[in-house]
Amino acid sequence: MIADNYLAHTADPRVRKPEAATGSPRIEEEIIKAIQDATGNESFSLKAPRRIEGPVDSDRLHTLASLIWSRVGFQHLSAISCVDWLAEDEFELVYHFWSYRDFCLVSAKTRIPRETASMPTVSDLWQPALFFERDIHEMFGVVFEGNPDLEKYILSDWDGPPPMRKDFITREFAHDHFHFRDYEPDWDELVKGGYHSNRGEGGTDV
Amino acid sequence: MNTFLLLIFPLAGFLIAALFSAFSKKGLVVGKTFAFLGFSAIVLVAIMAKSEIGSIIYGPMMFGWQLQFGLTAISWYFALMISGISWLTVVFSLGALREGGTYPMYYAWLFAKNLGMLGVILSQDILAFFIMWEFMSWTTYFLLQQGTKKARSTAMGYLIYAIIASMILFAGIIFLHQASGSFGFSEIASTVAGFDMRTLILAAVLLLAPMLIESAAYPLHRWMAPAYSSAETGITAFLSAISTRIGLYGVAIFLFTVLGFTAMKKLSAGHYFNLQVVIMTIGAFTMVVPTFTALFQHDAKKLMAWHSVGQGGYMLVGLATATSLGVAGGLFHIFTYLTYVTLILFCIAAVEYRTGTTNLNSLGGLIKKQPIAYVGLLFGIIGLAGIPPMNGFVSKWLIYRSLILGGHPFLALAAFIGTLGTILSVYKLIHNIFLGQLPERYNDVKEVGFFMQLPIWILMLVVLGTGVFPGLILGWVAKIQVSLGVEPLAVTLSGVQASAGQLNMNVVSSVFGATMLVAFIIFLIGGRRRIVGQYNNYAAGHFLDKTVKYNFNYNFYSAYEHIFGKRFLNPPVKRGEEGLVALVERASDFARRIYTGGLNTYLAYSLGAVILMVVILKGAI
Amino acid sequence: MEKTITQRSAWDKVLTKLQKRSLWMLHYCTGCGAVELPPTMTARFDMERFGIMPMVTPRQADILLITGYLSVKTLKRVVLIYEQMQSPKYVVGFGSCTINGGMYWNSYATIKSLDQYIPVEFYLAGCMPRPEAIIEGFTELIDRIGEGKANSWEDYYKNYEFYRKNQEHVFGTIDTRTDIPDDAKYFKIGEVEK
Amino acid sequence: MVSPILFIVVPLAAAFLTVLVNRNAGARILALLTGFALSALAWFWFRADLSTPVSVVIAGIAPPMGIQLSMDRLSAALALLISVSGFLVILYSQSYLKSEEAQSKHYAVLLLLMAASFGILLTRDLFNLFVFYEILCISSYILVASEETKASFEASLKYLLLGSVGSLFMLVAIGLAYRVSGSLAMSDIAQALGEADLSYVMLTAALFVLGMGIEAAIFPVNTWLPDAHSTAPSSISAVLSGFVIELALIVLLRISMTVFSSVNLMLPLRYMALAGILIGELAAFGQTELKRTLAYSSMGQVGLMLFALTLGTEAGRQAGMAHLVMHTGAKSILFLIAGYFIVRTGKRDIKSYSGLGRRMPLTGVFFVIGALSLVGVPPLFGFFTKFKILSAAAVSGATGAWLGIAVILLGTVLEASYLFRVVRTLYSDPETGNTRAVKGRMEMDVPALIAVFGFTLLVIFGSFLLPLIPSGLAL
Amino acid sequence: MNSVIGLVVWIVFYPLIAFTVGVFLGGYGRKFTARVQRRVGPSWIQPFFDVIKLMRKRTNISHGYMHDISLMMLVSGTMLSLYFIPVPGFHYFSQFGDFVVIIYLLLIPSLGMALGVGETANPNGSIGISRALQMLFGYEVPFVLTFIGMAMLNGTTSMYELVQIQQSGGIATWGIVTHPLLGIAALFALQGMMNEKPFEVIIAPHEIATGPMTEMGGKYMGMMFIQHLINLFVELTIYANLFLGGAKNWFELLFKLFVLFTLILSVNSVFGRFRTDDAMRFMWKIPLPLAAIGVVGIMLGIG
Repeated sequence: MIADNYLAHTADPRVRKPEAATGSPRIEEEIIKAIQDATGNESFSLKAPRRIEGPVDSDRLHTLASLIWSRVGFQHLSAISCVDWLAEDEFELVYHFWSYRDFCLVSAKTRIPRETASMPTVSDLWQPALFFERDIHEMFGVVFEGNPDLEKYILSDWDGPPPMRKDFITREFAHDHFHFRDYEPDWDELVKGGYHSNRGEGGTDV
Repeated sequence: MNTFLLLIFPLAGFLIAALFSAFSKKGLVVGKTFAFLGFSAIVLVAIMAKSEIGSIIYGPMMFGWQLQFGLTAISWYFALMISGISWLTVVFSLGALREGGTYPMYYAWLFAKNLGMLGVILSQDILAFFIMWEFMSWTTYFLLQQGTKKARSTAMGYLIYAIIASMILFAGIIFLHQASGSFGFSEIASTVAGFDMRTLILAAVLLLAPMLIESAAYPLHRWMAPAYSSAETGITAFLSAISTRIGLYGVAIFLFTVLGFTAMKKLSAGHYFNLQVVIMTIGAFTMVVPTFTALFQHDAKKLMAWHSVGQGGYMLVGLATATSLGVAGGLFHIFTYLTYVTLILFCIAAVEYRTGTTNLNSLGGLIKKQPIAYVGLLFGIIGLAGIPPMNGFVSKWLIYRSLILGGHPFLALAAFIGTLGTILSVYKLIHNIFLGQLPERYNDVKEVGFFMQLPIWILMLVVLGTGVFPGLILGWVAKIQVSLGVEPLAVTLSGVQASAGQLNMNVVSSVFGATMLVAFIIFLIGGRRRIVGQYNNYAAGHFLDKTVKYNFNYNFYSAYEHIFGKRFLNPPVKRGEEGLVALVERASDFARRIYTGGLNTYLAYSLGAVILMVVILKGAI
Repeated sequence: MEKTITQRSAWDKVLTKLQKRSLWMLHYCTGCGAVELPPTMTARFDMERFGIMPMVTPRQADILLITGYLSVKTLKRVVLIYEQMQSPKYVVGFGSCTINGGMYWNSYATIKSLDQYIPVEFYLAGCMPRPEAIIEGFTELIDRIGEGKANSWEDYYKNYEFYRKNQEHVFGTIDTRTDIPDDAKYFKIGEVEK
Repeated sequence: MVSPILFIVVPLAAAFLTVLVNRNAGARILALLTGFALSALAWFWFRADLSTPVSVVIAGIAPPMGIQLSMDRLSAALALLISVSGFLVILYSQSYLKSEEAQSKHYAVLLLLMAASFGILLTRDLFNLFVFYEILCISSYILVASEETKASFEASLKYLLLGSVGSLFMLVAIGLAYRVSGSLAMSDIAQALGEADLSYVMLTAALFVLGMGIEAAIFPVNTWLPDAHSTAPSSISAVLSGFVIELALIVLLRISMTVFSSVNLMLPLRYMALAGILIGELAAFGQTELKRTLAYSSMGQVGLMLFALTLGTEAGRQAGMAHLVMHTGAKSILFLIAGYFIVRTGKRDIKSYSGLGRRMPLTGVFFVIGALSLVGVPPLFGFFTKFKILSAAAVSGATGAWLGIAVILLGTVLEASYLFRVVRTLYSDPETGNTRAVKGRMEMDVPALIAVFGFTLLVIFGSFLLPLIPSGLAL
Repeated sequence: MNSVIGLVVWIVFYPLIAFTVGVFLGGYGRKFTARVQRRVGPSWIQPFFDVIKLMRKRTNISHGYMHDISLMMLVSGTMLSLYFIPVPGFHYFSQFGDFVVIIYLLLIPSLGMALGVGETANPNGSIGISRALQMLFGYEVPFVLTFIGMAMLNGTTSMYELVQIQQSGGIATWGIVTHPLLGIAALFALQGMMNEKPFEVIIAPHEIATGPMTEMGGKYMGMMFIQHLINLFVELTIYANLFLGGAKNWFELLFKLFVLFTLILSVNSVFGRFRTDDAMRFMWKIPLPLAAIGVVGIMLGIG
């Protein structure tokens, strides 16, 4: 993994290096144990070197996040991603915490029901969360209570449903919203000089 | 008879207006009509007085000397300008003074100021000159301190300078009276011719220093910009047009009649260093420094006030060259400057009347709302920058040629730097007020009334007219040169016939007209054009509307801020002035402390005084 | 007055022959096609030989280059820029994204065919055409201008409602501060000389 | 031919009478009458042809012992000046003095002071001069203290001590003079001192001049003046600045010219005068209280007069005398008006008078005229006197003349600036709390207005009096 | 001087001649820069095509009457100064106005452009104009000082007489030969006057969207091009007249113009762009002292 060879020869004193010879994942176990005593949540497990993962139920997430942040030293919330499990009618929000000292990523996963998708905001702990939540709100429709501004973010003139949800069929939307050109062998001749075959007079206007 | 009336009318006007305003608070309309009639009468009398040039009328007897008043060629030239400008100011104030305005003494002090100035230019002996000079500086003080609270403190600043000037002049008169035994100009001139070098320098300093203070020459110019810019705008136009030029009248009179040419040349220590060079270097500094300071001003009136200091330098240099070209240039520049600076300040006043502010950072885009004021300001700034076909060009051309051919290259360069600085700052003036995007709050601004527009139209005509036909005024300037003893300029109606190269403004203007016609034809070739609103503008794809302040006004010449911003915002002269004031304060504090001691110190003083007295007496034998 | 192609006066023919030798391009570099332009302009291909020069503001430009996909938000700015240009103006669509959506054919945010919204003079096929294609396209444009046939810009004035409807369908109403139908009457564009 | 003795007797009698009457109304009228009578008497003498001095011996005793009074043109002019300004000040104090406190005592002492001043002016022998000088000093101590504030007591104490030192010096000088000449008449003493050896004469002259100088407020010894004039009631400061100092100055110079003519006193006095101008004007420039500024300005003006009088030329003395008359008029205007400013606003510093000029228009105009004349603005009397002083100095060619001219001009600049600071606050600044409180016109009361108008007439039309002012300082 | 008809012919065709020379100069300039960049470069008369295309634009937008008038002022100002510059065969007007007149006439176009651009109410334009005026102050001062030096030496301010004096002794009496310092200083100033790089900050395309020309479309841009081309001719001829001894016939004049222009172009094509205040400092640190030393030299007679 990239992180490991970086760790092997980094001079940065703050970064704790894996034990020289064995390379065994002692650091990660240490972190898991620290999370367990800090938050009382035992279900975190090592997924890959320096990648820890674990499920959390939605209402305990905020406390877990603040404990990880203060006690275990994961100051950096690198991202919140949202997965649309259409079949189980649920959204899955994954919070990725990063520690500069241990050079390790902790991902806390939580599930919220798809229809009444709402989640308390973590922007009071991390300011960047404002934008992650605003983006997820725009793209998936998840409401984050306590987030001061959840207006439109990238799709400024968008009045359709949140486009990233799986039940939103983009091809269908594109077809009825934009005009497609059907194939014409000498199509470039028609376009030249601004002459449009399908203008008004009986053209296959969409 | 007319010269006598020329003094009596303003005096009568002053007294009546003063009484009128003291006792009747309402009735501004009656006050205005009276002032208008009064000043029109003065203008008529001034014009008719031409026939009496050369005659002397005698005033009251004082210290065994009969005061003499009379008209000479140069004083008639100034009388016309004074009465003309004050008439225009009054016409402008008919529109500008709002009904509720509290200026009861406005017209009274205007009459008094006229009396003072006309008195100065009519007086034919040095005592009358001094008395009228003192009266003029007091009336200027009272005229200046009308208007806002700030005007009062700046007017006080002016008063201190004016008193110092009149005290030096007082010493000068005492010295000359004691040396020549009489007050008349001719007697003094004859005794001055006999002076040795040291007394000649003393006489020159005592006579010329107050004139330089009044005409705001470089080191003594600190009072002018704040005083003129905080006065009420109509008065600023009047003062910066003519009031400081009385100082130049004094310089002309003293240089040419009292001290005379030979004295100026004789007064030279080395080959290069003589009185003429000293005055010209003062003039050079006066041309350059204020024009740079004007660049950084954010208030229209302050910018123009700094320019009136700067342009004074041109007149001073013109007079000091003592060549026919230079003196004609200097004298004509007094006239041309008077016309376009009043035009500019009237337009600024028109804008202030409608928008209520002269702050260059908050104005913009008014060309659509006040086109006439714009065109007036345009004529004015073309004149001030000295660009053909306006009259400013002719006077600057005369001064340049006299400097270049007279062998003063660096003075000519200083003059040119002054001109370029003027172009930059006047463009900032017209751009920040009239061009650029119109802010939302000035949407309902309208053009000014008839009375305020009339002077603007008249002055536009004069600026362009004397530009295309400079001979109208240059003819009389040549007559003045004869009376001052300078070799007159060969003048035709259209320009100058001087030996080393000719200037024909008719040709220049007609070719300019022709080329404008050709350009207009090219413009028509190019197909139709459509006038669009200010929001139809390229803003890198952004949709413009009134919420976007899309103007570049603030800190217009930012590059110069880096290069020499500091040097002109806290200049050495300002620090010198503050140092002087601090010195006086420390001295007065020391003097006060003498009198705060206890009884024992007082007794010590008395005994000390006795011993001191005895010692002096012993020593004195 | 712009007559139909056949009856142009001799003087017009001569001038358009001269006029075609100077074309100024507005670099509205959306999408990934802009990177193809530096090679066409510099030493190897040197577009300036044909009198084509890059220009910064729409007021002075003749050619509007749309060099890639156009999202709805960018289309609004493109329409504003297009209307700020002085006609005769020519829009050149680079690459398949402008022809029929290219690889973003099913995206909900990008428009699929450019000529629905602004009249396009010609398209350059390719998922970013190479400099040779660009030069070939432009030389052909120059010939068309020379013959006076390149008048797609009149179409915007003649069929403004068609374009306006499509634009509003995509991003609602915008105020570009220029009134196209009124301009058409003022500049007498598209009226066939009686 | 009414004898000059009346000048002394009338005010003395009036003084005792006012004490006897002891009622305010009575005292006021009596004082007014005596003032008027004195003016008439003085006008009579001024009109009489006094080419040769008229001398009178009182009670028949021969000159060496008896009181010898002589009246010449100069004394007549000064007598007229004293009586007229005394009369106007009494007229002013009709309405100025607070009605409740005992006025009779005040008027009595004032009349006593006038009597003493006439005495000094007319007497020809040193001892009488000393007696009248003492009466003058004591009455002015009392008058200075008449406001009964802590500051006025302290000021008059300071004035008392310095005055007594001055009279001590004079006493010693008179003693020395008497030892050598055996008689007290000035003419004999002058003649005797002529032969005495020089250093002896110098000592007596120095002692006498400085003794009298304290009263005349010459530079090093005028330290009492600022406190005395500013804390005294304005009518009294007008009297003190108006003619008491000038009187002492003229008498001092007359004696130094005649009695101590063998010693050249002119030079030291001239340098003291210049120092006085400079220090006086500079100190006045820094003041914030109006009356204190005027006090320092008086010091400067006294210096100016002294400089003119000690130029040694006839024109110099003429100019000095003219300036003296002008200063009496102008300074009295300013002090009297200052008095009413304090009465109206209850404050002494200039800042609190802002906007007062508009509320008291007539007074304001008088104040401006007084200030303009003091500074020397052409149409007014001040310009003529200053012009004559400067041209006299220029023509005289005395040592230090040109330095004097420079100092005078610098002094005028300072004077103009601090006087016009006051005018600016009067007229243009917005009204502060205390002026706005009083509604309507806050004009001065009628008698005060008439008095000030009298002085203003003198200041405006003074230039016509120029030829009438004598300059002969001879005995 | 030929007869009146000849004069009228000159008066009518002189601007056209100047324009065509300007076109060739412009074309040559772009060709030269292209060749420096190892490119083929546009045709020799590319500016002519540009002007034709711009003037044939069908829709033009303007921001008000002042916008139109100031464009006319721009073009007429340059044409006006053209008439007062003596060229071989035509110097009738130079007797009515000397070089001081020409300096002031050169200011009319800049003021005209400034007013027009101000009227377009676009801040890019205003920034461009403020830079243009600050640059104007920068390069104009040394240039005028060199002129003052030359005029003072020869005792006349009329350009025609200056040319006669320089032609009297062949190359030896050329301005640049007799006063090398003044000549070089004027050359620096000329580089700034013609707005060639490194003094091109006025129309910096990337920062302020071609500065003053932001809102100039169609025929307005065409008129600015016409003025720019005539201006090329005017400024180069002024320098030629002042320092290269004018010309007896047009071939000599054209040769001098192209050589001079090549010198300026070679500097232009290899330099970056100065910031406004750096350009100002450069102009007042190098050419101004040079000119001053030259003038002092003249005053002391060694000149």
